[in-house]
Amino acid sequence: MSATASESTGTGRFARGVHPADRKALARHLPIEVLPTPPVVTVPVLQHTGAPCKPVVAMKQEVPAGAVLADTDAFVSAPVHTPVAGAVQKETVATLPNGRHVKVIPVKTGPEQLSAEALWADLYGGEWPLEGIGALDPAEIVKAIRAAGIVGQGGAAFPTHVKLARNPKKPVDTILVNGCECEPYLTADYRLMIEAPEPIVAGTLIAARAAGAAGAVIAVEDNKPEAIEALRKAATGTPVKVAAMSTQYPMGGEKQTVRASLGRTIPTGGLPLDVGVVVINVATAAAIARAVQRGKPLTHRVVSVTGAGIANPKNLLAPVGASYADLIAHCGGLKPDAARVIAGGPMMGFSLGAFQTPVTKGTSGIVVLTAEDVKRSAETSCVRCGRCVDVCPLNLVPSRLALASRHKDWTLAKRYHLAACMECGCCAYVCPAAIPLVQLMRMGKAQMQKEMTKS
Amino acid sequence: MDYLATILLLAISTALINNMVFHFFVGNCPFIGVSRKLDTAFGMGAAVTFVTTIAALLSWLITWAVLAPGAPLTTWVWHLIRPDAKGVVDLSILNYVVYIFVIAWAVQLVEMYVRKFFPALYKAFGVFLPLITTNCVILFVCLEIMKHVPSAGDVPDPWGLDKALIYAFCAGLGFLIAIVIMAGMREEIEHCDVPKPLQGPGITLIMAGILSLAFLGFTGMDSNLAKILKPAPTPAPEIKAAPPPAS
Amino acid sequence: MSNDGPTPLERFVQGIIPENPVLRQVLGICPTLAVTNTMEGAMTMTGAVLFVLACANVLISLIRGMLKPHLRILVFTLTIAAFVTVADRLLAAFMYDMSKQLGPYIPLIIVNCIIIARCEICAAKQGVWTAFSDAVGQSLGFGLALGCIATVREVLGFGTWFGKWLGWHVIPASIPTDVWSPWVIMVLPPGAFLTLGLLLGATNWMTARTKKA
Amino acid sequence: MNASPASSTPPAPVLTVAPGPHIFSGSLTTRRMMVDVLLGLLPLVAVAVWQFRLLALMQIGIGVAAALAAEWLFQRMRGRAATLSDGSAAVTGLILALSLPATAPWYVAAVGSFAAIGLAKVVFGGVGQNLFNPAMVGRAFAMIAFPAAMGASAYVVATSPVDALTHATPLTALKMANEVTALGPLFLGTTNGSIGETSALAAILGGLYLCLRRTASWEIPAGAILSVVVAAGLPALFRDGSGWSVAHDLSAGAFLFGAFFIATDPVSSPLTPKGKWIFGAVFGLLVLLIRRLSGYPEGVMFAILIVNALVPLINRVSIPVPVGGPVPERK
Amino acid sequence: MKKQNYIADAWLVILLSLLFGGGLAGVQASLKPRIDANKLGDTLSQIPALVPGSTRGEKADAGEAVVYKALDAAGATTGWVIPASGQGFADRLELLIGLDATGGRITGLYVLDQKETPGLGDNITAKAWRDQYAGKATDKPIVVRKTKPEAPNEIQAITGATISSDSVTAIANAAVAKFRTDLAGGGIH
Repeated sequence: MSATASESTGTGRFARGVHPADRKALARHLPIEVLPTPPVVTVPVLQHTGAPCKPVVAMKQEVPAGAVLADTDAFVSAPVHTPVAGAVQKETVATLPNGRHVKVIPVKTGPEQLSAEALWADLYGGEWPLEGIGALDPAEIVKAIRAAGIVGQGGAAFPTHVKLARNPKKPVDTILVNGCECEPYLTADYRLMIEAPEPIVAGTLIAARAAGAAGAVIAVEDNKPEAIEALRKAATGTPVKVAAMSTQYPMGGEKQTVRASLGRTIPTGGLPLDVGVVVINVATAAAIARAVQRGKPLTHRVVSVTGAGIANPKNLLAPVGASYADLIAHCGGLKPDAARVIAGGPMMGFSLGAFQTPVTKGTSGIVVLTAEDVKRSAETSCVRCGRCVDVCPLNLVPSRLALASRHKDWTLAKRYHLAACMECGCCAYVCPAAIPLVQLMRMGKAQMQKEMTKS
Repeated sequence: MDYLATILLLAISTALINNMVFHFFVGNCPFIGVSRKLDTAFGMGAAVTFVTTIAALLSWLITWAVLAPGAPLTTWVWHLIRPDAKGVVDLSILNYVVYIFVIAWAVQLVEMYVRKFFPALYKAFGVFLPLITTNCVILFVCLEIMKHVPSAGDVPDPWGLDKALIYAFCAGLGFLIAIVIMAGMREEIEHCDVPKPLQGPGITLIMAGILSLAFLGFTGMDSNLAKILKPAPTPAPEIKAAPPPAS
Repeated sequence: MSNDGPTPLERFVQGIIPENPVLRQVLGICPTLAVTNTMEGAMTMTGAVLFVLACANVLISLIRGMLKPHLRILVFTLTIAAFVTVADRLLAAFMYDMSKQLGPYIPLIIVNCIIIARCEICAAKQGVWTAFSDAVGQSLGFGLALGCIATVREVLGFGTWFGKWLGWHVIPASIPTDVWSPWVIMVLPPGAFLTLGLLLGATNWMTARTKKA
Repeated sequence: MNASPASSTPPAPVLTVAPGPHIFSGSLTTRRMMVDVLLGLLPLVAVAVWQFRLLALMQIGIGVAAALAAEWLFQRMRGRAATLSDGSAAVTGLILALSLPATAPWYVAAVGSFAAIGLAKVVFGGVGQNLFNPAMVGRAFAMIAFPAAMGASAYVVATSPVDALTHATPLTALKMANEVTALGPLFLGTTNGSIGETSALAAILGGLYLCLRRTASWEIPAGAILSVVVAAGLPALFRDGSGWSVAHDLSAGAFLFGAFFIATDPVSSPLTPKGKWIFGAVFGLLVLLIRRLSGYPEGVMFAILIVNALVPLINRVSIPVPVGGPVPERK
Repeated sequence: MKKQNYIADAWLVILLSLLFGGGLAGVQASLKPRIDANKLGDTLSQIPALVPGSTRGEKADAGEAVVYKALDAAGATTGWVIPASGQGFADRLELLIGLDATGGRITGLYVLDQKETPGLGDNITAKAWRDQYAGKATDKPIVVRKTKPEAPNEIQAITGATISSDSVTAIANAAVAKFRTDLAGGGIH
């Protein structure tokens, strides 16, 4: 393909955005630790964007680690697998952090499990051969990815095989692997990039082969020099380029990463595919390598458990289906001044009331904030200072959109492009009047959509 | 050049300095009633400008030819009937009645025209078109033109048809400017916590008051501009600049 | 409206406060703003409106049986314009000063929405007496509103009340200017807008209070 | 505590649930912005007191006190909690006082403040919702109400014990007698004028502080200065100098005071940087237009009010296009 | 058929029109003299004050221009009154200027109509200020000063309303100059 395809033409930054204190020092130096296998894992049948799966196992059925628990014929979906060997129990319902109630299949852990070392070796250790990737059949790769139940691990959890399946109308020239991890506190991707750069590079090349992309770029924020170093070393001799991005929230957002690393602008309401790019997360890349080269499903992921409110911050390799309580307990529990437990990062994550929630394929971290961290002055009137406009990475006018949402003035909301908002929260982060801008816009977007579909 | 300057002065003076709404208070009913949305306000303003200009054309012609004291057409007809008649024929008592009918007719005309050629615009402000008949801007402009129609001998500042039309157009333009600015502001305060009793006309009038305060800033612009654009017709050569104050 | 229709007294009382043309219906704003910098102007305008409205209402009421719907507005306009011309000439002949001060605002009564609204709503449907008392009531209501505004504007702006006719100095002119000075703004357009705006607010506020009580 | 049976385990943390984001920059509050404005105005206050002595203190005292009183009174009338502590009323009162002539009688500042808070702030719903800059509405009200106390003649008091008051203001001198004031005094502030406007230096110092703190948007003064430089400078290129230069236009009168402190009032200025550029430029042009052509020697106040009224329209034409283009129409 | 209906419908309008037409003609006929007298009286009533020694005035024969002749009780010409108008600070100013019989000296000045700033510019109507013009010779234009006048042809401006003062003076200067030319040319009787 063309030479420009692999050439990074971005400036490494995007316009506006914010620079919150990253607080990654709490856990960035801690190697990934394998969570002891919990006595029971509850695996949700829906961990992704798309159709939920139907259970394919019966109650009390003994399953080996990696066995399919639920699957569906729907294209935009991904099967779920058990991370442990054990016995299937009666399915129940759990509430995910985003408030969705989903069916879960509990698996009682059997006596025979892999040791921590063996598990690590199986997941990320060993050799990840790069030769021969060019000869793989793209369709086979996509099939393997689908079978492994791989979904985006950056947060949105979109089924990866859908992204990589070739579409003749929209050719892909670049695979962009997102290692920005721009949310404060989170260090899961960072540790993975340092400790397992080889599968990431291998996965990147496999994804590029599947999508037919000539170029592959791994974008990492420049506050993670060790990660960039490790990846560059692993990528030596391959066409994979490791690009340093400026440290800027929300660099991890697709639109921002693509803009910063490739200089391309994804149209509003469009996908990276519209500009010839497929974006996957670093952990997803590693999972792809494992699925294609080792035929193993996605059953574990790295989760940062961090924040000033947790006793011992850790980066944990946890099985999907382990409960938040298991992880928090392993990290020494909450400190007395803990005030808020967040699934995901503090900017876009969801706060939790109960901790029985299972870890899913998209869980990037558990951040426990103290009362001091979440302190917020009382809301006052908007004085139109324009801070929110100064930081909106999408060049919107959040103050106006929040006003429109509050008064349900959809004409005004449309005039100011409410639907374009990606809810990154920069506006609410900076607002001097403590107005819940992004919260209002989120609500407004949902209501506007509802009323428009109604009429 | 001198002519252009005169026209420019008339235009600025009419549209900005002596703005119909903020200075003469005319057109306040639609100004308050139809200024809720920017689009309709613009439509209303444009319609008023258009109708005003047409009504001005008609009323100038009728006043000049028929109504004013000593109007040529009337005089001619009168002489046909009474060849020996003397003195000036004066039909100006009929001015008001005639103007209001001219305006009503012009509105009808515009309504038909807009309905036929600009259905979208008609939809936007069609309801307001009949209301334009009672828009005082138009009658006010006709009355102002009446004072300046040159048929009557001793008119201090006679206007030809050109000046009458410029005046009418700029009067409408002034109304358009006022109502568009007001509509913008009213859209803006739609979500403001305006005290209940003041919502609607109350706050609109207060904003109009502040705007008319602001427009006072243009006062005197015409006389200063006149000095720059056209030096006094009878310059007094002996006048020297006053010596600087002894300080 | 019911079959019996309102009594003349009802129409008269309704016009003054409950259906006050300026304060409640926000009609006739243009003269309300333009002539209220003195009480004299306000009262002369009220008189002119009373004359035109009463004449028009009575005439329309007399011929209401002969009105054709599509020619209705035409007849109204014709009638009003004729009576306004009469009022204008009467003022020019007998109150030349006021005629000069009010200038175009007398002929502008033709397009005053109050009058055409009364013709349409009341005179075209009611008997002569009702129409007449309606005209008087509405005019008094109009005069009341104008009087309120003119009082505020003249007292603050000139320090007088009916200064030209009666020469009443509410605020003595002898007060030194570093203690008090007339508010010239009240005489100018902004004062008119602001006073009427606040007066409308006050009226609504009082209405709301009375309703609650 | 120790006696309780649960003493062996630490007290359970109190957890809250809230929608994200969960952290805030927190470096700035609305109140802090108002304090910033007051700090930025300090150089102007200093020059005012230095120049006009007690007269300046009197105006500032009356202006601020009346503004606070008006805010308290009107908010009470509305049945709202008085928001005196957010500092916005104090800012209004101070800016109004700084825009008055030193010799204005007491009631000018008082009536001006009441008009500012009453007619331009509370009726629009209070802080953050006013369309017009309250201080300028108050000043306009006072100026039109008391022309003798606020007009050009009010600035000159031949018998005043304060030295600065014996000369006409630079702009009046220019308009009436074609007299050009030297740049030095204009810059330092040893001329006559409204108490806060005399010193260009003080306005620049305070203004730069505000811009650096980003309490004021730099686009507005930049647009204003640029438009004045272009509009006043271009004709000067083709005409031999009358001694009145672009620098005079910038530093005389209230232009810099207005551009840095009044036009930048965030509430009554546009939302976006593009809008702010337009706003600043229109403001500059209007100031120049009124100064040159209207009967008033200075146009800052009128220009602010007019351009405030245009803000909704400016906002309307400066709605930013989202990165990636407008939201596609759904069928 | 339709047309007939239309006319039949309109009979009321036509009748009313005729009625009003007649009525208005009556009003016009009976009030016009009085209104005209009012209009003229506006000017004429000022003449005794503008030209000392006169008791009444009448329209002079001056061709295109409008000039009034001031007469004393005996009917002798005591002076002239000329209307003049021009741009003031806010709007047009209309002045009446009184001159002596030879046109050599201004005897008085009156402001018929003005819309200057109340409290400032409208001080041009104040008698004390206007009286400055009385007695000024007309061979030299009058000059406005902001301080105390020194030369005989100078007057002092109203404090804070220099433009209004200037306007009045400029209008007066122009009108007087024109009148002097006309008078010298014999165009006025």
